[in-house]
This record gives sequence, structure tokens and C-alpha cells, in this order.
Amino acid sequence: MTLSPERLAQVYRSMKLIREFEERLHTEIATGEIPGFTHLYSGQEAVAVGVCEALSDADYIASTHRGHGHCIAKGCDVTGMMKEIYGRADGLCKGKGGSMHIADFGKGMLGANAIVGGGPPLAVGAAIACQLRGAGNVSVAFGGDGSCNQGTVFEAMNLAVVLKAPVIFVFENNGYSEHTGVDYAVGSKDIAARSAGFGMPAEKVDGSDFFAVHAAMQRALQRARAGGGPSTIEALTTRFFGHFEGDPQRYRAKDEVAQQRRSMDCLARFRARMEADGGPLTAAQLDAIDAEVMAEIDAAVKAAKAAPLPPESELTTDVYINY
Amino acid sequence: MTLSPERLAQVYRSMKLIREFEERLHTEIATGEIPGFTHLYSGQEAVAVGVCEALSDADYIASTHRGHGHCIAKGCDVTGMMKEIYGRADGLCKGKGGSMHIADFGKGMLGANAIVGGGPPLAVGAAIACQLRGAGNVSVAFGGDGSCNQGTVFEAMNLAVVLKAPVIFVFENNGYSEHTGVDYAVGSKDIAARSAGFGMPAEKVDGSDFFAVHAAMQRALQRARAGGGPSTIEALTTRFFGHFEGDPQRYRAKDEVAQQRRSMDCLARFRARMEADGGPLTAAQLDAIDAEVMAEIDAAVKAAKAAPLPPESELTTDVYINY
Amino acid sequence: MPQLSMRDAINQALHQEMARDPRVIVLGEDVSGGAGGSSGEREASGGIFGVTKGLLPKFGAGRVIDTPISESAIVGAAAGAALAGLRPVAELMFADFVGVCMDQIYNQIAKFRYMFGGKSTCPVVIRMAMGAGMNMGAQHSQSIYAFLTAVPGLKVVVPSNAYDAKGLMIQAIRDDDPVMFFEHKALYPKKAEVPEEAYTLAFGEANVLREGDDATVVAIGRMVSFAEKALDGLAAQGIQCDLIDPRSTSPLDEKTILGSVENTGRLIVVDESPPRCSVASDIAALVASRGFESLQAPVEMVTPPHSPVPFSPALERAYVPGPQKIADAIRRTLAARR
Amino acid sequence: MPQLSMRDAINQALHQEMARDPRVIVLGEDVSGGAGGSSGEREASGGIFGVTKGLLPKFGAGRVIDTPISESAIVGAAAGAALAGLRPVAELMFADFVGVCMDQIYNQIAKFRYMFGGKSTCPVVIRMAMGAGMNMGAQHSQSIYAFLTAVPGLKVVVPSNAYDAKGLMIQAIRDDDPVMFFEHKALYPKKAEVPEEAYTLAFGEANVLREGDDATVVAIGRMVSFAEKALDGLAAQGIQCDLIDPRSTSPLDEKTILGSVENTGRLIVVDESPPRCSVASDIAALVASRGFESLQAPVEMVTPPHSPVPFSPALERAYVPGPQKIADAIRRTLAARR
Ligand SMILES: Cc1ncc(C[n+]2csc(CCOP(=O)(O)OP(=O)(O)O)c2C)c(N)n1
Ligand SMILES: Cc1ncc(C[n+]2csc(CCOP(=O)(O)OP(=O)(O)O)c2C)c(N)n1
Ligand SMILES: [Mg+2]
Ligand SMILES: [Mg+2]
Repeated sequence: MTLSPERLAQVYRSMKLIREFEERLHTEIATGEIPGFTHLYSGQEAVAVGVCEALSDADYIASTHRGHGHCIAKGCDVTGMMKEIYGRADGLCKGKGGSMHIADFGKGMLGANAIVGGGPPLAVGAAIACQLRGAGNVSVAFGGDGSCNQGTVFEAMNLAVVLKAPVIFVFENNGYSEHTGVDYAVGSKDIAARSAGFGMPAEKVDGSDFFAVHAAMQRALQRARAGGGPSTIEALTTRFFGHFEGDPQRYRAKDEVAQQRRSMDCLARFRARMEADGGPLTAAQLDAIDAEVMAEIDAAVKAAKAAPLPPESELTTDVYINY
Repeated sequence: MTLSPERLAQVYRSMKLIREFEERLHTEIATGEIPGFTHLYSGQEAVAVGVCEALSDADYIASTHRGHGHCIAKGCDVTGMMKEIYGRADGLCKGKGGSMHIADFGKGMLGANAIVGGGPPLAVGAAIACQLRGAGNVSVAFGGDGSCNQGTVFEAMNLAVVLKAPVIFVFENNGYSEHTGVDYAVGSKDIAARSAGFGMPAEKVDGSDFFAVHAAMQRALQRARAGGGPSTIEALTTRFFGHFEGDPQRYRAKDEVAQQRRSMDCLARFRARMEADGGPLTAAQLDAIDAEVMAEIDAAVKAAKAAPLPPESELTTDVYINY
Repeated sequence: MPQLSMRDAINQALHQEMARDPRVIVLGEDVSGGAGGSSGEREASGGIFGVTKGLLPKFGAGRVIDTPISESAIVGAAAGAALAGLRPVAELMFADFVGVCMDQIYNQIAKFRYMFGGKSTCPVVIRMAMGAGMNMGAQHSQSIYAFLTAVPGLKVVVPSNAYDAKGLMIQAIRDDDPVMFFEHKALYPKKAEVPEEAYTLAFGEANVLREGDDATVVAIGRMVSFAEKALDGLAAQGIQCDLIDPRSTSPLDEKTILGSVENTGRLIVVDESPPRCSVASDIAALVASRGFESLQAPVEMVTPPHSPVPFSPALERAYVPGPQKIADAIRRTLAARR
Repeated sequence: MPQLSMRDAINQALHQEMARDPRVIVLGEDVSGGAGGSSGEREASGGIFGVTKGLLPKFGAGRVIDTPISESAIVGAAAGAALAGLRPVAELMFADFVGVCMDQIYNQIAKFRYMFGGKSTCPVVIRMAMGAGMNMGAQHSQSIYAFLTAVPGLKVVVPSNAYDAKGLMIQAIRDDDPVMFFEHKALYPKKAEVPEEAYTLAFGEANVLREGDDATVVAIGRMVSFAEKALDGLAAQGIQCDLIDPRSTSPLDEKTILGSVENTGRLIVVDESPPRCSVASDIAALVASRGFESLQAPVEMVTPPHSPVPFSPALERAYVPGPQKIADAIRRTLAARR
């Protein structure tokens, strides 16, 4: 499946938006103005965008603690997100959720999740809803290379196979869960193969290559929409920052990040591909998108900083619908 | 590895003891004298005995709700068990545990478990203790074909592989978890293959054939004792009774049990094998064991019925060691 | 009016709501039974307690979903389906199994709406059988509603009879908040008059079964019938008490309890959970803080001891608070004076 | 005496006990950090909060065990190792994660000894960081010790300072019963005088930090220092209260609490959990039932509201009970009379 220049521009814009959102947060967090702790998605953009490109608002995703990228790829409002991360009253979740709990139900975004393994069972449930409605919609469970060792995730995979539910399990293998290497924590050393053992097609893709992710997603999607049940995609990727902001990353070789910023940058690779493909998007067009994105992020941060904090009266609202 | 006639007699005796223990319970439960609900192990004896034959008291097992067979195979006192099941003061657990909570720490029996999937994490822990002591002991996690879909079990398998812990996961595939067929509940339709996906050797054996189970166990044991880490054994077996006593078993074909009692009776097959092997044990010897076992069970039931109930003062003891 | 067991009353509620609203689905282990297996009987049980019987033949496997033994996935799937617009009723079989899926209940379902700033609805019902008295041992006999009552974001319902169970179940399914529904195993066969037509009972509205000025007795679930027995005995001695069944522990009808204590000055709470951080202690604390002025005697909490549920009937009988212990506590409180 | 942070005090306790007793092991996610990965640094963190730092280099990977993200397996393995004779200290990282391993805690560890008729010992310690105040959101800020205090068979410890933390941790490791050990994140950096040598503090023995006849203040964990601040302010107005830190909520030092209320006639409980079925309500109920005769005023419970922990600092500040709210409650109780 080839994408039109318009879609390609959209894809690049999404990836760039995620990148700049995160790079900017990295800077802003250092000023101490952002509360809590934040897990940045920089480096993994091609996965979120490659997966979500083919989804509509009627398709669902369940996300993780490292969820900003998934939110943006699924279409969440960047200013609303930024305000949420700053804990403001008009953030996407009124400032009650924060970085790890952004959701947007109009976009089919079922929420980031601060519990590792919390999302996949939810995704299976959303898939059951899709199945029952019969409109061919699907649901995606994002998870990391660490999450795939959590019992809830295994259960979700088996249940999805049993019900032939239209779920796509996307494991973003960035090499680490907190300070532990995937080569240690996944006994089989192979997430995709272990998933295949559950009775579903599973493939490993280059997670820095938007086109590779997107193609795998197309295959999984087709299968799911046709009633063929769940699939797993293991995307090999990297995170450009620490586990959370402030992590000294002593578990990583000294030059690993610098090297990966060179070899595994999905934006650079996208640009190279455009050139190789004879320029469906020109460098100038891409530069223009970059500029737009920078302005958008700038505006979002400004808006967030200026936005009001939630009033104390909000403390006890939204616990129940009625009680 | 060939077993001496003495060991063979011991093996047969164990299997027969389990069988008669359960068949007798089946009758006694019908009288209404036995409290609670009971899951009988009849039909699966070759698994428990095939696995435990090669273990010593310094090796551990963690059992399930269907635990009588594991207890007996691991050497628990049959009269103490019977008293426990009758809820008597001098039962193996003072009547506080009952059928689903029999343990015997002197025998390395870490307890039956009424939570499906409760045992395997415990077995990994016991294996860590074995590893640290360095005496080559192992631990066995028993589970059913239903238990293997529980998150705790998947986690235990992965952790065991990561730590190269000397655990053997024994899945007794008797075709059903409660009223649901394994062909439905295990998405991959293949427990052993799914376990192999976790990065450990896994084999499927005929669970009605003591010698097949025993041989697989020897292989797993050798590997575990040598530091080679965990293994899985999936034993294909059957239960001769319902899930619990009183289950009408409408999920099973009408003649399934009768047929399996004919074709999958481990005792009959053991006898046939003795004959085929030229009689390391003669029919007369086996008959004598049968008679002994019947007498032992008879005595156990009598003793249990005559034993005192726990006094009310026992209600609040054993909650803590000191408090 | 027809007499129905609590089992059948809940079953009827499920039938009626599934017929009324296509968004209602049921899922859990063996909710129909017979998925897979060799007999070909597609409904082999209808739930281990028979509460979901007849739903599969009527509504099909798309809406009556048998699952593997994977409680986190069951509850999580129910939650996800609810977020996506369905109204799932998940069966946890035994309430004791909350341990293997607690995260999905207390960190996910309970917190969605708050974390997401009021933007989600998660109208899920989790049904579970609770209670001691059937010699099922420590892991199959607990009454763990206090755990969930403690969790902001959950509603918690504990019916004491078939009539209430039907009305509360229908309310639970129609309610837009998540509801934890506790069914006492010993009450399943107990019958009451239950109207054929659908009806709802509001949460947070206690049922006052008896009235009397001597003391306020609050009892939950199966304890309600035991309290009635105790009061029957005391009536002969001229002792009359308010008997309050809160029906839901969250929301709790504080007003009715406080109002009664204002009149009687004496409180006895009867609860099948061990005493620490229990609903009994919760109600005692409510009255000690907000009804203190009217209290004339020490609050009495009638509960099991701080111990797991024993297996042996000889011990389990002593574990479960019975009419005698309740009557004793009432007498004690009447003897005390400020 | 050396000043140590609570983080370092617990770390020292772990070092000393591991050196003393070869059966003590430590396991959990990133307890050393750096298992796998590309740097080759085998101890890359020493725990996400640094509490287990230095253990791996000293005691080796056989006794300091990094694990995958599999809390049920972690806690279950700790339990199984304890049954098999070791003395494991498992780290759950955030207390909020009990949800994914609750069964192993409340149905397994807590019940073994009872179910097995007193034949097992399971000397396991589960360490977990709790508490709000760091803007970590609803799933990383809870103080869920009430859940576990409710469970017969568990001991529950909530230290309020570095000195206590060390003594209680050493006691926890040497204790033959399972111990749930709650460490408030905000207290990790707080320093106190901590003796170098090993010492134990008994469970069930409260620490009376202040004495005074006006009222009894019971505060838990981080709330202790807030109560001290409140009392500092009130002292200027001539108000003097007993301040009791129970240190363990199970066993609870009922005697000290009841004894104090006997003298003061007034009770304020300060607790960082939401109010329903909480330790606050538990202690209120204790006094309402067994100290009622001396009570002169309504019991005051100072707790967060019945809501999840909000993310925004603006809201979280209002969520956590602070010195002001505590002082207000004390003044309210002093104004009330019977
Ligand atoms: C149940 C649970 N256990 C542990 C944690 C702490 N924790 C947060 S993120 C994380 C690592 C997750 O690793 P991975 O799944 O690879 O995702 P990544 O951070 O690499 O995106 C851990 C252990 C948690 N939040 N929830
Ligand atoms: C966590 C949990 N879920 C459900 C149950 C109820 N239950 C008891 S036994 C059982 C079936 C177990 O099937 P399997 O593992 O195949 O063992 P079998 O009964 O065949 O020996 C179920 C669902 C339970 N005890 N614990
Ligand atoms: Mg990762
Ligand atoms: Mg089975």
C-alpha cells in the first residue's frame, strides 16, 4: 500500500510533533516547572505513527506510561496534552491525570496507564466491543519489552486468541525496562516468537522505519478486520532519553544513545526514504513541516504555562457519575 | 533408567493408594459425611507418581485444588490426609485446611492450593532456595490444562527461565478446566509448545503411562540438577470423575469416561507392562499390594470417622507465630 | 407473587436486561460451560452456581462469553468493553479471586473517570460469590467487600435476599458507574417473593426491616437473616430494635444509620468480614464521629475473629457470627449505660 | 550518632541482616539494575529509590536477584523461598502494585500458616514505597496499608522516620511471620540519628512522641511529622496532646491508644488513606467500642477525601492532610463536649 503525499506529510508531521513535544519536555522538565515524573517517547515515533496511521477514531488503542507518542499519533490535541502534563485545569484530563494518564475517548484513545501490563486486557475488551458491533474496527495494545513479562499481558494474548478478537499487540522493544536489559528479562530472548507460541501470527519489524511498521500493521489489520483474530508486532526501537527524566542510564553503554541517534532516527530515515523514492515530499516541504511543528509546540508550552490550575473544588468531582 | 522390583512395587503401591483413596472418597462423599467440596484425582495417578518417584524429601512440589494424588505420591501420611479431609483435629493440617489445603513440609510438599495458578510462583521460590543451597535439589509446579492460562503461571515460567531455576512445570492436561474444554481455553491448542516458546525444553507425554512420565521427568530432572534450568512436561491424562463431586459432566460425551477407564487406566497399563517385561512384579504380587492398599484405606477412613473434631479454641491459633 | 431463589432472581435480572439492552454482555469462566469438550452440549452448566443459565441459548456466544482461567483478562476485558460502550457483567466466580485481578479493579476500573477528568464512563458490573458456611476453606469463603468499599470510584452492593438482589442487579447494570456485586453463596437457594417485571432499587438507600427504640442493628448480606433471628428471640423479652440492611456499602446510607442511632443511642454492627478495617469498623467510626452525641453505649461489632476462614465445620460454625452472638451483643449494649 | 536518611537507614538494615544471616535474600525489579543491557555495569541503580544499593556487589547475584516485571512471580517466589527456609525481602517498588500480586499476598502468604495447621513458617518481608505528595498520579501515590491491615496473617509496618525504619526493618527480617513494610516516598530523604549497630523495634509497640492531657492524636507514617507541626502550633495556645505513632498497624498497640484516650477523652486519627474502611476508621471503631466510657467528644478522622489521588499539585496539596487540617480537627474536638 502506497501512501499519498498528503498522508506522507501527515505521517512525517505526526512523528516530528512527537519528537519535538518530547525534546521540548526534556528541556522544560529541567527547569523544574513540570510536576511528577515523565517518560519520554523520543526515538520510538515511527512505531506509534506506523501503527496509528491506519486507524480511525472508531479504532481503539490502550497505551502505557510512555504514552505521549501514542496520544499524538492517535490524534489527541497537543495543547490539551501539554496542559495536562503541566497539571492545568483545562488539560485533556483537567489536570487530574498527568503525563501517565492521558486519554481521549473521542479519538479511541483509552488512556495511558501507569501500571505496566494494565492496558492489554482493556484492549481485548475494546476488541470484543468491535466484534459485537461488526463494523470491522480493531483495537491495539501497546506495551514495552518489559511489559510483556507481566501476567496480565499473557492472559490478554491468550484470551484474544481464544475469542479471535481483533486486537493487535504491539511490543515496542527499546531494549530496556527501567534499568534492566531485555536480553535479561525475556527468558526466551524473543518476544515475537513467544507471542507466536500463543497461537497468533507475530512478526519483528524495524521500529525506526515507519514504512516497515506500517506494512506489518497493514497485514495485522487486514487479518483482524477479516475476523482472523489477533497478531503481534514486535518493533525494535530505542529510547533517546532515560527511563524517566533524571535517569543517569548507567546500564547503557556510554555512546549507545549517541550512536542510536545517528543510526535509528526515524525522522532522518523517513527523509532519506523520501529522497530515495524520488521525492514524493521534498526536503523543503519537510522543512516547512518542521517549522510548523516547532511553532505549534512553542504555542502549546506557552498556553500550558499560562493556563489556570484546577480549583480545589475539583478535588472530589469525577469520582463517580452519581453517588 | 530401570527401576528395581522394590521401586516398581513402591510405584504401583503409590498409584493404587491414590486410586483407592479417591474411589473411596467418591463413595464416602455421597453419604454426606465429608464437608466442603472435593476434587478427585482418579485417572491421573501415573502423573503424580511418575513425577514424584524421582524426588526426595529435600525436593519440593507445589500442588493444586486436585492435590490428593500429589500428596500421596510425595509421601504424605494417608490417614493424616483422610482425617484432614474429614475436618478432624489431628488431620495433617489440624482440620483447618481441608481437601484443598493439605501440606507437609517434612516431605517437601508446599501445599495444595485452591487458587488456580497459585502454586507455580511458589515453586520458583523453592527452586531459588535449592539453587542457593547448591545441593542439586529441585522443585515441581503441578498445574492443570486450565491453570496454564493464568497470568501467575506465565510469569513463573518466564522468571524460572531468566533465573535458570531448577523448576519442572508439570501440566496435567485432563482435557477440561471445570466445564470448559482445553481445545477452547488454550488458544494455541498446545500447552507444551507454548511453554517451549518461553525458552525451555517442553515435552508432551502419555500421562497414563507411568514409564513415559517417569522418563520425561528423569530428563527434566537431570537438566535441572545440572543447572540447565526449567522444563515443562505436559502429561495427557483424564479424570475419571467430575470436576468436583456432584458435577453432572454434561460437557463430556456420554461414554467418554467409561471408554477412558478402559483405555487410559494407568494401573491396568502398569500391570500389562509388568507382564510384557517378563514379570519384574507378578500378578500375585500386585494383587497382594491391592489388598494391602484396600486395608490401609479402610483403616484410614475408620480412623478419620472416629477422630475428634477440633475444639473451638483452635479457631484463632496458627494465624501468627507471635502477635 | 412468584417465589424465586436469589440465584433465579439474579438470573432473571440478567435475562431481562440482556433482552432490553443489546449492549449488555456477560463474560467469565463457564458462564455457559461446554465451550470445547466432547459432548457438543453448548450450555453445559450456566455458571458454576447456575446464575447465568439460559443466557447462551437466548443471546448467543457473542454476548455470553466463556473465558479461560484468566481473571485479570476477564475483568480487564470487561472494563475495556465498557470504556468502548458496552455494559459488561463479568463473573469472578468466587469473590476470593479478586486477588488475581485486583489491579484491574482498583487501579483501572475504579480510577478511570477521575484520572481522565470525567471523560470516561465504565459501566461494568463484577459479580462474585462470597461467604463462609459451606466448608470451602480459607480461599473460597471470604467476604471481601471491605477491600472494595475502601476504593473510591467503585460502588459496592451486598444483597441480603432474592427481592433485593434482582432490583439491585438491574440497577447495577443500568448504573453508569462500576459496580461490585457480592452474592452470598448461602443465599443462592433462599427464596422470596420476586415480581416478574423488571424493577430497580437505588444504591445508598438502606432497607429498614424492623423498627424499635432500643438499639440500632446494622447487618450486611447473610448477617441480615441472622440478625432477624436474634431479634425474634429478643422480642419475647420485649426488646425492639431498628434493623438496617444498607444493601450497598458504597454508597452507604449514612443518613438512615445516623438517624436511627439518634433515636436509639445504641449501635450493633454485624459483618461477616474479619474486624480490622472492615465495614463494621467503618460504620462504627461513622457513628463515633458523626453520631457521637446520641451514643449511649459502646458500639458493638459482631464479626468473625481476626483469622482466615477455617475448613472444619466445627471451627467454621464458631467463625461465622450467628444469631446467638448477635443477641448477646444487643443485650450487652442494652446493659451498658453512659 | 550518625545522621542517616530513611533510605540509607533501611539500606543499612538490609546490609547488616544479609551479612548476619545467609538465608536473607533480596529480590525485585531493578534491585541492582543493570542485569542485561549494554554498559556492563552490573549495579546500575540499586533500586529505583536506591534502597538496595551496594547489596549486589557485596552479596552477589545469587542473593540479590533482579527480576522481570512480574510482581505475582516476585512475591510468590519470595513466599516459596520462605516456605523452603530462606528469609526473602521482596521489593514491590510502588505499593500501588499490590493489585497485580494481591493473591500471592492475601490468599497465599497470609493464610499458609493457618490453612496448614501451624506447620509452615513464611518469614517474608515485602517492601513497598507508598504515599502521595510527589505528583505521581493516581496509580503511584496510594497508601494502601489498610487493605493489608485487614488481612489476618499479615503484619503491617509503617515507619515514620529513619530511626524507626531501621529497627523495624531488622525486626521484620528476623520476624517469623510475614511482614508488609511500607516506606513513604517523601520520607526517604529525611534524616534522623541512627545508630550504626543493628537494633530491633518490636511490632505492636507504639511510639509516644508527645505527651499531653488535652487529646490523643494517633498519626501514621508521614502524617506523624505533620501532626508534630500541628502540635507545635497549638502548644503556643497551651494545648498539649499525646501524639502516638503506632509504627505497626498490625499488630496495633491498642493498649497505648486506649490508655491515652482514657486520660484525654478525645481522639484524633490522622491517616493518608481515603476514609472508608481505613486504619483511621479502624482506630476510631476501637475506641468507640472499647474506650467509649472515657470518650468526651466525637472522634475526629483526618484523612484525604473518598477520591483517587489527583495529579496536579494544586489538587494533590488539598488531598493530603496537612498540619492545618490536623490542628483544625484538634481544635474542633476540644470545643466539643459531651
Ligand atoms: C505493575 C508495574 N510494575 C512496575 C512498574 C514500574 N515501571 C514503570 S515503567 C517500567 C519499565 C517498563 O518497561 P517497558 O515495558 O520496556 O517500557 P519502556 O519503559 O521501555 O517504554 C517499570 C518496571 C509499574 N509501573 N507497574
Ligand atoms: C484463580 C481461580 N480461578 C478460578 C478458580 C475456580 N476453579 C477451580 S478448579 C478450576 C479448573 C481448573 O482446571 P485445570 O487447571 O485444568 O485443573 P483440573 O481441575 O482439570 O485438575 C477452576 C476454574 C479458582 N479456584 N481459582
Ligand atoms: Mg522497554
Ligand atoms: Mg484440567
